[in-house]
Amino acid sequence: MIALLLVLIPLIGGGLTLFLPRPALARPVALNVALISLIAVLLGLCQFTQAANWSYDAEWIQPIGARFSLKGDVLAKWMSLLSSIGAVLSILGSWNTDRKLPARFYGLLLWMQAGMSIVFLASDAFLFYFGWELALIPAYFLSSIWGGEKRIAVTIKFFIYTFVGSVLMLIGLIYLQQLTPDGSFQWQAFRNLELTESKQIWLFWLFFLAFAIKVPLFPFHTWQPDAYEQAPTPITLLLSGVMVKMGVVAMIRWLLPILGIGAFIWSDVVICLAVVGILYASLIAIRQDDLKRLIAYSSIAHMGLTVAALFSLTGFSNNSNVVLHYHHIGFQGVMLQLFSHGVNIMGMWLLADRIESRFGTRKLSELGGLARTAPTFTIFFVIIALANIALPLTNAFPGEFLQFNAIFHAQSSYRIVFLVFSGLGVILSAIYTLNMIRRIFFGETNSATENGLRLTTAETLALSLVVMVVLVFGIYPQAALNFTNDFSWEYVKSIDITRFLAK
Amino acid sequence: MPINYYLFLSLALFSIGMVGVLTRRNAIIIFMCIELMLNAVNLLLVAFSKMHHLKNLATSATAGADGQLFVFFIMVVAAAEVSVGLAIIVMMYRNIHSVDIQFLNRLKH
Amino acid sequence: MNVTPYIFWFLSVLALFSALMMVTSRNPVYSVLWLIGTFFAISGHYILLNAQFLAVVNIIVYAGAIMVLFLFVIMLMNLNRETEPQKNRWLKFIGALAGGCLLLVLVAALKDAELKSQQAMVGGGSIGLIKVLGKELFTRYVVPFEISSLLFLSAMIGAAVIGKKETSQTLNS
Amino acid sequence: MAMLSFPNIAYLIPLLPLLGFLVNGLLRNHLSHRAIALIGSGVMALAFGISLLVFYNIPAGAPTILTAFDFIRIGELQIPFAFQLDALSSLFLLIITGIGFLIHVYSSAYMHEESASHYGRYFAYLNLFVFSMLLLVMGANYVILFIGWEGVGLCSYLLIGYWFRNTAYSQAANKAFVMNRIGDLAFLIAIFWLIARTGSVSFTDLPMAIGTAGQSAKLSSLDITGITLLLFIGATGKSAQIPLYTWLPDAMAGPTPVSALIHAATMVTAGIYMIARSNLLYTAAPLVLTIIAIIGVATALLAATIALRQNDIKKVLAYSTVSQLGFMFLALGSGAYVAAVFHVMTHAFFKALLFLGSGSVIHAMSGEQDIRKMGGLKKSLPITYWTFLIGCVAIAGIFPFSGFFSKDAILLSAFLKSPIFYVIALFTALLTAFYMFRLFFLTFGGSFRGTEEQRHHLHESPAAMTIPLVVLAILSIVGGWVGIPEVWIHGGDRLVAFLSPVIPVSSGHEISHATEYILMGLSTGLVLLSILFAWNKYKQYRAEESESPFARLLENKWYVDELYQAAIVQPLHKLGGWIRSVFEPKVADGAIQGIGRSVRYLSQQFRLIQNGQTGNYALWMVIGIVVILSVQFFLRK
Repeated sequence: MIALLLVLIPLIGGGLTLFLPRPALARPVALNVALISLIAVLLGLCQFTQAANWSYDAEWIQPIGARFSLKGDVLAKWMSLLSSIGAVLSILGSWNTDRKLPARFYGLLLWMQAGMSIVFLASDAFLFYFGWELALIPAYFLSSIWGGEKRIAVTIKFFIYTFVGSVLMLIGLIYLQQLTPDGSFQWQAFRNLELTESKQIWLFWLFFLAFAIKVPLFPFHTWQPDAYEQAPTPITLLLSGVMVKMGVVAMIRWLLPILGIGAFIWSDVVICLAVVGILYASLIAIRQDDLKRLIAYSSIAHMGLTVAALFSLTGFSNNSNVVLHYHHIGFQGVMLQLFSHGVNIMGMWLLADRIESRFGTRKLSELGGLARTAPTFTIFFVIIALANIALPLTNAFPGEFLQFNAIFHAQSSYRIVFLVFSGLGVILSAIYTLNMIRRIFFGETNSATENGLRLTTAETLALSLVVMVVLVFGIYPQAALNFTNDFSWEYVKSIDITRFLAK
Repeated sequence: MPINYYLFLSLALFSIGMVGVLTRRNAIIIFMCIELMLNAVNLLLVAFSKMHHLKNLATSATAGADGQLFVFFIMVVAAAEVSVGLAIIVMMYRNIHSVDIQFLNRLKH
Repeated sequence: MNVTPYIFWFLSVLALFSALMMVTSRNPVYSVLWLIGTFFAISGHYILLNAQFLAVVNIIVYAGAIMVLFLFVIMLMNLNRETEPQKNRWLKFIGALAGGCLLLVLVAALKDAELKSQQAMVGGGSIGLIKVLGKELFTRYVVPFEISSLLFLSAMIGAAVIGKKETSQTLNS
Repeated sequence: MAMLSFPNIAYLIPLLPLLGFLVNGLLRNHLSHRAIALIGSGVMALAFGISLLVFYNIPAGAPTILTAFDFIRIGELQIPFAFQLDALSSLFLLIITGIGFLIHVYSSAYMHEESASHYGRYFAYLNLFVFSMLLLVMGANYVILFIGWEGVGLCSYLLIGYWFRNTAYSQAANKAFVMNRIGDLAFLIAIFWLIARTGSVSFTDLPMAIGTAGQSAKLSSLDITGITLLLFIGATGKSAQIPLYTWLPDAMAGPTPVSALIHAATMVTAGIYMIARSNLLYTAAPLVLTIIAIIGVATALLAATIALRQNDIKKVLAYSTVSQLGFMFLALGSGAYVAAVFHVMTHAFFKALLFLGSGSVIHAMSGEQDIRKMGGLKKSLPITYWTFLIGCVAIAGIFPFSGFFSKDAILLSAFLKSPIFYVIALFTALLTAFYMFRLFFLTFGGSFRGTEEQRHHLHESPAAMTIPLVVLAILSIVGGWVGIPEVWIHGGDRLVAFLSPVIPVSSGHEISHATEYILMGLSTGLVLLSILFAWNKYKQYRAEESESPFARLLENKWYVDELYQAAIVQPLHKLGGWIRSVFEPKVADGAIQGIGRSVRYLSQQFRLIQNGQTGNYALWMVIGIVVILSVQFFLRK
């Protein structure tokens, strides 16, 4: 029931918002819808935890064997929590920004959330694909109608780029469906396929490309900085906070358990790409003058680390508990970091949006001295920015710590190289983040920043929420780790490809 | 005569007509080439009609007459086609003072 | 001695040669004349095949009426060697090549056809006579025959309309 | 009241500064200067009191572990948020809270001219700094230590860049943080390595990892070498050793008490602490110990030479810190962990004293830091003068000042390691004495060389600043008496005994008493000569010092900063710029755009086929027929 609600609330709420008679109502209605779905998630996490509450299955498109089946495992619950927080933050953060056609804007935003919920919850591949596109299309319209001055070209690039990936994935999905005995799209049916190595080797890329573009992984990332820069910030927030997580979640759910051998064979390549991406994006970020692009590149670097850690978990354990134990540790890091990075990057976007809307510029060179004129804002910014570079006692530290640990234990002959180079990202991230802080907040004020910046109640609320999550999971990460612990253990056992070797 | 001979003769004529269509730019010549191709087909039809006649002489006295009638109808249609076609060409000549099909590229737009 | 093959070969060579000359002549008037030559050769074939009616009609309708019409139009437009538009050599070459390929493919496809051994009846048979054809035409083919008259009517009107409309437009402009 | 008794009361030690941080940080706009200073210093005083309590209650033998909660627990990997109380940590607790408290008191007067909100910010940072450092020394495993480790880096960043309107200062802050992070990366990798091999990061599991009598070792010698080397690289970042030392002199950008805090009580000693804490591992890695000794002595020498020709009062002290840290690493590398810790302690006393003294001078000189423009301050700043002198004597290592004992212990251990180390270290000690007294004579001796305005303004600092000076001066004198060499009084080295639960007493080679006396006499005599030389040279300062190329080389710090700039920073910047403006748009994005463009180009070309020429259409038609017929007749057979 909860699972279905999580899809239906934003879907129906979005529909309602789209056709509201009075535009002024759009914001409060959308916020309420987002809050209701947040409450639904929380209820589902605390009260209705039974599996029955989190699964739903119905006939859908019978001729092709697609079913409307939702299943909320821990990963889905975890990401649903993130996406509902994201929706709330996105609406709260833009509370004081007036836009044209607000009803359309918030309606589409909620539909986007519905799409993402489907992606996280779907246990039917076709439904998953459906949600994947459902999230993309509103994002396209939101960016191309309400975006920046170069929005049209950029959103077309964004759309076509991600769509090419989706189509490849669709081909892969259909191929797999043809192989299943009963023509089913169910996750379990795919899982039972146990494909041969030669098939997995090429099938892997069909799926991986789609997910890698979404994440985005170097060198498939070039849509991302442009799209983040041009999209309206609440959308950027959802894109980078939640939507790019879809890529990783998809890898976790649809790639590693189903095409485990393929993933293992290609893991060196993937980790290599991810590590190169970390350094590449960090180096660009160091020389970046545009605040939004800087954050975008930092996001590429951080997601690169997550992907590298995730693919370090592939391989075979020969049923050795020690290996599984280290994979378990690494996967816990991935799970934690998925959430932490989502929250942190959303916080960063809230702050960037505030700067842009207040001073009309995103150029670091045109800012400066804000620490004196806007001290409260500075504190929020510094905390969230430092969380973004994984300072201890912020939420990203345990996540990155465990992820690095995963890379250290990768079943690859290059693991030390990977570890060291991805570790260099830690240093580079410090460089660009501190530079960003310095150029925005330190130094002398100029005519633009002279008058400072005041946070409204809604913004303070949103930022406080972020900072709270940062500190709670930073000081007591075990809370999150406990939540995902059993799931992680089962998961790392399930992606172990020893079962193939036995044959 | 072996039917093959007629067949290849017709094909040769037809192909010559086709080459004419492809290599010339004068609308009238192209038109004439089409006439040639029609005639090639006609010749073949007549040859086949006689072939059928020879084959089915025992059962039917008029076997193969259909083929010759088709030729007759083709001529009818060809005559009509020529009248309309030439009218169009004349009109074209009046408009652009040329019968060069190179100028007939309105389909491009 | 049977002269039929000689006549056949003579007529075939004449037809092909005339057709080639028709296609290659620079001067449209020559083209028309060569085409008439081809038609005569084809008519000769008809006679050889004892299709008397068609032979006569071919001469009258094609070589007579239609080609005269062409000739008129060409002369009316004063087309000659100098005004003849030419395609560039490459296009000509490609066109010829394409046509040649077509011939090649068709010949290659049909040379082993099972009707290789069939004969066309030469010099005999009555179906080519006007009497037989007329009977057929006015019994089994009477409806198409009548319809073809409609076709003629519409062609006539069409030709007239096209010609007339143009004059009115020219006048207007 | 179980909470308020030993050992649970130890929780309060880090919590109190944290509380001070929160109160001062959040309410800084609503509190007066007085309240802020009271809260900031008060929590430190309380923390110091509790540290004393803890210090005297430390049971000999096994350490006391306080586990607050699970920080990370996944399967068998357990990283509790736990504190470890033993001799080593309690000693550091005393140093940190004690000197920290004095610095807080000093700051309350030094920073008084700041507006209330900045004053509050300053004390909040200071408290946070102390909190991080306490976390570092109390942590019961490497991860908690690492949290404090990075926390200290953060706080130094905040404090160095405290005057954030000055861009150069905030750049210095960035530099400090980034250089620290380079070391931190190595530290992290060492932790992963440790986890991979032993599955634990707790200090109490270290003996098990190396292997005790009953158990085989979990770490191979390669593992130990690797881990210790990486940890040492981490320490070079935090403790300013070659090659990562250049941030420390730049860190002078912060307010002077902050420099005192960074250099004396916290931060830079973290590396020493960490290696002393891991002494079991290091003892098992002789190769790494030698590397440490080499790096240590090289740093000591390099920094001392640079300090010879610095004219900024704080820069001299900064390079002297780097040099002294080099001494400590030399001690560590010689296996004399206790000597290193001993020197940390005495150095904390006299370096804090010197920094606070220099702060007092700067305060009096209205912010002037160039010693060439000072001179003759003895009359106007008597307390500062005398305490500063004590500090200089202590750092030079004259009997019976504290520096003598610790430096002597280090020189002795260096001698035992290798006479070459001893010679270089001795030479460095001479240089130390020389540049410290150059500083001293230039500042206080001779006649005043500043402006007339500054002369009027000259005044002795308020009591809140002088009292810490006096207290530190006393400590600088007596602080060394806990480690009197065995040759003088049997059992005089009480520090060794105290630390023996953590740092096993090595039964290393003994040397004859005579040799030891000779070494002591040699060093003391040479140091005295060196001071005399300095007195001779600088009692009357001549404006122009001889400008030999070598002097310029020293003045420019061997051009190491420039070297780093040219060899690392600039190439990175260039690479970043190239990627951003060439590779990203042209290649990475260009490939994608290229696909788009080629599709567009191809469709342009294909569009030309549709050119309206009926002739062409016919041609295509024929070609199509040919193809279809070919397929039909020839290919389908």
